[in-house]
Amino acid sequence: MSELALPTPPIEKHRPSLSRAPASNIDEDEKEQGLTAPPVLVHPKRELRADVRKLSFWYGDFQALHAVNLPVVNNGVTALIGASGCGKSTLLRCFNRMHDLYPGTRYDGDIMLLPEEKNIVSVKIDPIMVRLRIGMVFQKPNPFPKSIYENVASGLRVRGITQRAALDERVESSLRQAALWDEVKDRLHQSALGLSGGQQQRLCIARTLAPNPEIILFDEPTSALDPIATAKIEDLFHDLRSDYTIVIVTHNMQQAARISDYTAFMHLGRMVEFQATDDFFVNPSHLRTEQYITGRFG
Amino acid sequence: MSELALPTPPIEKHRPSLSRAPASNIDEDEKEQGLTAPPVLVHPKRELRADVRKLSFWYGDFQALHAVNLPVVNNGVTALIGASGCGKSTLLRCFNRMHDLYPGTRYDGDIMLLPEEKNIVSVKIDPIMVRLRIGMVFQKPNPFPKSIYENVASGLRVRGITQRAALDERVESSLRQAALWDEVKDRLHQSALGLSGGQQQRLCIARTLAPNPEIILFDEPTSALDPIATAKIEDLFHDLRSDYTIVIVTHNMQQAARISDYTAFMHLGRMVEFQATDDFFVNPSHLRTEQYITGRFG
Amino acid sequence: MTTQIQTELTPMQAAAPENEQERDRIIARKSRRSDWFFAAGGLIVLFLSMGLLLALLFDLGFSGASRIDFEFLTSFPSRRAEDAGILSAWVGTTLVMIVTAILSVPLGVMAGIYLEEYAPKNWVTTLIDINISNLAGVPSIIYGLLALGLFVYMFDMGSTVLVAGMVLALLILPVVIVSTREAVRSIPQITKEGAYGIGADKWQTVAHYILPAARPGILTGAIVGLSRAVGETAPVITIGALTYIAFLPNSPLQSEFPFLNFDWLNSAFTVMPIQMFNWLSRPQTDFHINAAATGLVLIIMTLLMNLIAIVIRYRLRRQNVA
Amino acid sequence: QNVPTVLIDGSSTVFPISEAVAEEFQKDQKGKTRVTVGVSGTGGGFKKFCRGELDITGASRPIKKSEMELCAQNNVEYIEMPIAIDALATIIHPDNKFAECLSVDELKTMWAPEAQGKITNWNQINPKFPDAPLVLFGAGTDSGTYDYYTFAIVGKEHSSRGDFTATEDDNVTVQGVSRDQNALGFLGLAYYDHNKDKIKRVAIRQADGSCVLPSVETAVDGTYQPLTRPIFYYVDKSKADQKHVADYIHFAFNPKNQQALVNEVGYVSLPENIAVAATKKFDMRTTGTHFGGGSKVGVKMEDLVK
Amino acid sequence: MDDAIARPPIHRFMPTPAYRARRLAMDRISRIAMFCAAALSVLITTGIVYVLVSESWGFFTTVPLLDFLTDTQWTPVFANPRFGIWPLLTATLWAAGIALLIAIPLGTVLAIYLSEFARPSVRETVKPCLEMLEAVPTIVYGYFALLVLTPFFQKFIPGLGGFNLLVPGIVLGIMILPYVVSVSEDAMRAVPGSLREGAYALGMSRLQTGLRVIVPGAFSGITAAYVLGMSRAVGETMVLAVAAGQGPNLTLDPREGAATITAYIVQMSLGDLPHGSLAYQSIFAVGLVLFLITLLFNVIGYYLRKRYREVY
Ligand SMILES: Nc1ncnc2c1ncn2[C@@H]1O[C@H](COP(=O)(O)OP(=O)(O)OP(=O)(O)O)[C@@H](O)[C@H]1O
Ligand SMILES: Nc1ncnc2c1ncn2[C@@H]1O[C@H](COP(=O)(O)OP(=O)(O)OP(=O)(O)O)[C@@H](O)[C@H]1O
Ligand SMILES: [Mg+2]
Ligand SMILES: [Mg+2]
Ligand SMILES: O=P([O-])([O-])[O-]
Repeated sequence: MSELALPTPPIEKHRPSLSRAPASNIDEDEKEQGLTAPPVLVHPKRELRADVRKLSFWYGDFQALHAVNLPVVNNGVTALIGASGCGKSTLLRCFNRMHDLYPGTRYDGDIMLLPEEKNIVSVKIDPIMVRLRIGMVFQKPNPFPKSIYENVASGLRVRGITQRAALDERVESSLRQAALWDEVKDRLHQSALGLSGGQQQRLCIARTLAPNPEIILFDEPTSALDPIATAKIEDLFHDLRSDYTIVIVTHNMQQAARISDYTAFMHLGRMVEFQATDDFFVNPSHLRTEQYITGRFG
Repeated sequence: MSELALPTPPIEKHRPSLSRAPASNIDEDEKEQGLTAPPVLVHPKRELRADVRKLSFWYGDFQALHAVNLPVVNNGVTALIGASGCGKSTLLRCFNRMHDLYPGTRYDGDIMLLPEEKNIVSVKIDPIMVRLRIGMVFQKPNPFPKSIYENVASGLRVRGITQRAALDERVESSLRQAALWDEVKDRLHQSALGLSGGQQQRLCIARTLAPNPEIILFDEPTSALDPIATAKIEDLFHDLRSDYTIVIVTHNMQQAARISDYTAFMHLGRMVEFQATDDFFVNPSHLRTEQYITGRFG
Repeated sequence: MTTQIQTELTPMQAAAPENEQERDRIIARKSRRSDWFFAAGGLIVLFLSMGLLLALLFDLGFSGASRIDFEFLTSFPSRRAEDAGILSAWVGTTLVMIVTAILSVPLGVMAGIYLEEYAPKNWVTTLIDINISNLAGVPSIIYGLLALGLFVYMFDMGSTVLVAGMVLALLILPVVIVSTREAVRSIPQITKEGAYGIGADKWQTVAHYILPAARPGILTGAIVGLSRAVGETAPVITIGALTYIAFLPNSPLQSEFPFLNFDWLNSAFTVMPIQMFNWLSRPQTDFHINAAATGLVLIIMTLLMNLIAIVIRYRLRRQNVA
Repeated sequence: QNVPTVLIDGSSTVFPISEAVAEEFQKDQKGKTRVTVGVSGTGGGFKKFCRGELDITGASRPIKKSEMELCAQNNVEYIEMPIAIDALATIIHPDNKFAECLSVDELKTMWAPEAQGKITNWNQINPKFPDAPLVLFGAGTDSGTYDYYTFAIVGKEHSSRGDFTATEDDNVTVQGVSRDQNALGFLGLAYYDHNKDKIKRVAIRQADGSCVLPSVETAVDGTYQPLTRPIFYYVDKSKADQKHVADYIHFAFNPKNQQALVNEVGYVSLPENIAVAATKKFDMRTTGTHFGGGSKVGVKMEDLVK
Repeated sequence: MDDAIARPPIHRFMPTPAYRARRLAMDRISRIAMFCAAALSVLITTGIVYVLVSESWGFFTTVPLLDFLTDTQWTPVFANPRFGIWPLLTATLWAAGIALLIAIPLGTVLAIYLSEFARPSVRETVKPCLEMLEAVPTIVYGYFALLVLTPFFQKFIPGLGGFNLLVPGIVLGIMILPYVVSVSEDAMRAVPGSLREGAYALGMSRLQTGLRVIVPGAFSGITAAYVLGMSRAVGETMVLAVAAGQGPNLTLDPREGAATITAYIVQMSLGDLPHGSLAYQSIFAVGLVLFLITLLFNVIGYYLRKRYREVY
């Protein structure tokens, strides 16, 4: 586990230049508090795998995302943090078009898959195509009511892989990647619902890893788990981060600090700040960010 | 709003003496990690209103509280913090015997109401009597589907008070105490469900204040609210703390620091540390506490 | 700080191999197609079953609507189809429903609240629970046998409005109980805890906080139950309802003190489904038209009742969301 | 204020008459009197009647020994009155061309208790008949029609096979036969009369070989044998003194009403002198039965109203 | 900080002892009344069992149980009384079987369609409509089966009797369809949305999600829907009494008419049934059989339903 120290900056360091800067497109409340300013986006120095460009999103009439930008580095971990309800999950779920399942949702802007420059939120793209390339792990472990084996194999079966040998091989290797193999190898054909919460979540990770997706999305994958299970899953990230492109939502800043390469901070549906994680926590450039990471709200 | 600064202590300050201390009654996991030690209880210098003594509590077979001790100071705010699932709510709900509503729950030990030394978790005490003396405000605002007036009056009505004048007087004064009067005085007889989340929570506080209970329990009263509503409610505490005895659960350490006189830290159903709030955050005496307040877990 | 990174990007190990993309495309297309076929199939089944209701309504409408007029509603049955009406039938149905509602709703609500709020979790409760779910599935004609054996013969009450009302009340009791339980269960635990939290005891919580909040749900259940009772035929036949009744029971209201009259409870009666059954089993087409007209009245009545129930539930749901 | 109610039950054969009379009577009384008419069948009617539950019971056969005893047990005395003359009709589907005339023996083969479960095809009755399933409908076991039909055809009252659709409601028989090419059933003439377009009546081959169709005429002239019979009202003597019951009976046996109502529903009405005599018999409260507790073939109407 | 000392003591509102006593009494009375109401349901069942068993007792003292269970003819009130339940039972099972043949496939497809394919707005409209279908009085379905559908089907199916088991069976299937749909759709809805999203996230189509994840997840609930649907079909009365005929008929051909248990009870009830006669007792005997069959289905259904509720 990385030992990223987290010296929190002193509180009440006023940044008048920022906080007073008049900004367009701001809520009334925010203006009164003088807290909003144009987003601060420090562009990553690393190769990108995807790039969110001016993405807006609506649940019916409610606009949950406002022209969000976000670079996603290749083979690295990008963390999204922000107060509850700020739109982290909403943004994450745009990546695999999960919102398409619900009527009345609407995207505007792009999420470019790079290098081919394909806009995956375009209506022209079949969401199933997108989901076959981008996997997702959810907040609550959600194993299917089937055997452990079938859970891991399900993503492969969807992709038309049915040869026993290929399945066996891939099931084992993904369970190993998810550090679950030793615990379940003797009960592969028992129901997955018999596993503990932490095991179930690792099973879901194995299930997502099995077809080798290009990007993996994690929505607060440890928030329903106890500290020990959390630690196990955080360890996993260190093994995965060099091979997979990962976007993770977390409400735990320390977790973001521990496992991510880049961190983005959202507030009320807007992207406020994006920086390399090391800089983000030491030197946030935005007053809101600072207030958030020092616990003044959220 | 108080401006309690929160200088977090440096991380990785090892306290070998504590972490190595062998302690009885510890989980296996904990032992391995060498993190548990006997609780550190700094006895408050102020008069007490209640005293939790070796309280254990079971949900069926699951023991959620292990011989917890906690002094509750008179006319002051005692905050309970700890990671999710550590038993904060469980402890709080022992105070008004809320658990009695559910079958299979069991108390052991005492919560002494002082100065009369009455054990309110004793089976001999009628839980309704306890609830008539100890009020509670919940995490999610839960106004009754009635008018604003009737919501506030409800506590009085169940106590058999029906004279209009007495009700009117008390409704107004508790709404004032809850800083809600000005916002609702023109719509007292409209449904409480039409209020915003923050207003609803203040209404619930007014409802609890109305019969003037001896102790008021708050279970994460602001965690479902936005920052502005939160700030308003935190302000309330400063007005109430000198007249009411308050116990509050919060997951937000900064909030605990801002509003409480004493802070208790729980971990896995055990009381780990109890200190005056000013000392608690500056100088935690227990490694676990320190790790928690610096965000190493939770 | 790099700008325009994307364009400068060196070709990477990233993109999926061509064949994999091709495979994905095929899978996506197949998925789309199978989804489309299933959705089409589902829609067809949906329209088939909905269409059937419509066909039924239309058929009844075509055959019966022309027969429904003031005369039809205010005449007694007659040997001449064209003179026959359903006056005694709908009055009978109304009286029976009054008895049914008065008996089943309070009992059902009390039982439902007891089971949801009071009953300790033990084998007695489990037994009552299984028992009620079984009662809900007991064929209605068995209730008819119960009433025949118990009320008509053992208690010697005869086949009266009261007995019919009682048997139908027993029949819909499970419906009222189950919907009460659901309504009570759907009240957020947090509201109940709020009530206990202010020091209310069980009865106060139930009477002042649970019942008012559960009222729409209970009402819905009661109406649905009554709409079922309106259409029930078998149990009423079993207790021996008459087929030819050309008079009305005494009015429940009277001019002299005490203004209420309970003779009607002991009156012989007929109800609409029985009148319909009677006309249906006659061979003459003219009577079939009467049957269709009765069916139409019956179906409109039950659909209206259900509609009311649905509207209540809909408004309830909106209220809960707000 | 309880409205006086005439309670009638019993025969389904008599039901159409009672229904018609009741309807007109209630109109005539303008709501001062009520009439309820049940359809329990003759046997069912007698059971209730002899328990003292009814004012009048309709019967399509004379009272039986067992029923007489039951009435005696309960001290129920009865006035026996013929209300009309009926013929029993055997009916088939209109498209049935092979069974238009049947002999009593053929019918007996069909209906005898021994046929149960065995005689299930038309060609078992007569080899000339087609190979087609035999579907039977008939009056229920509580009915006088059933008793009289079995008495006349099988030779023993209340004795027949049991695997047919036996119903107290003759309408069901019409329904069933009209919907099935291979069906046969029996019922009162009135029901045939009302449903001529749906069903066909079967002629009975008489001893002389002639085929006689059931009809009002053949019933009156007595050529339709052995299935012509009188049908009855039995009035409880203890109830006869009640004004509304007496009014009802006077209304029913008023010769004008007889003519209009009985004929309308498809039976042979009583000749005027017989109707008057019947009313007189009622007014005299002459109790008892003319029959010794069983059906007879070919009784004289005059004897019945003495 | 402790300036409260300086202030007048706060008045704590507490109920008077008299008020407490009144509340306590009310609480106790209401509890007893409600318990009685709940216990009434047990009384009903006891009443049903008592009536059925005591009346059947008389029947079975006349009729050997063995005959009842093995004889193939049912003619209890005729010259040659035979007491085999089989003609009634087979007719009952035929009708219920045909009904299930219609209701299971259509119901399952419709349930999957509603829970996985239909937009919520469609679902919210369709479900009440289905409930309405459920509310149509059965006698109206009987009308439909007898006077509309049977003549219609007679044009296509040679040898279809005027009374038959086929058409009422089909109508019965349509009648229980809404019930099967609503119970199995409830079970499918009860499968947590997170499983659904998990399936979609793997790239599954709606159909795959439905068949591979939702149906297995809701399996016990769906089975419960079938079993409870069967129970309803077995106990349904008027459609069969009206359209399936009232003659006991042991047959393997659903084109023929045959009396079901329920139709037999109705038929006998239409006449006068003197208390204590064999005919009177016979309807209780067959009623007991009917009750036991539905009891079996209902209890199985109860446990299956409970299970899917417990899983999630
Ligand atoms: N299905 C929905 N329909 C309408 N509004 C929604 C829906 N889901 C979320 N929202 C709203 O969109 C906003 C963003 O929600 P989102 O779930 O993305 O927040 P989040 O940052 O993930 O919060 P959390 O930390 O609580 O998960 C919130 O205001 C929320 O109320
Ligand atoms: N009704 C219950 N039955 C069984 N176990 C329960 C129940 N409620 C809580 N628990 C368990 O008791 C422990 C303490 O729960 P509690 O709700 O008190 O935690 P908490 O500290 O309030 O957490 P949070 O911050 O999430 O509210 C947890 O392990 C929880 O799983
Ligand atoms: Mg979220
Ligand atoms: Mg809690
Ligand atoms: O006339 P019956 O109903 O007795 O045949």
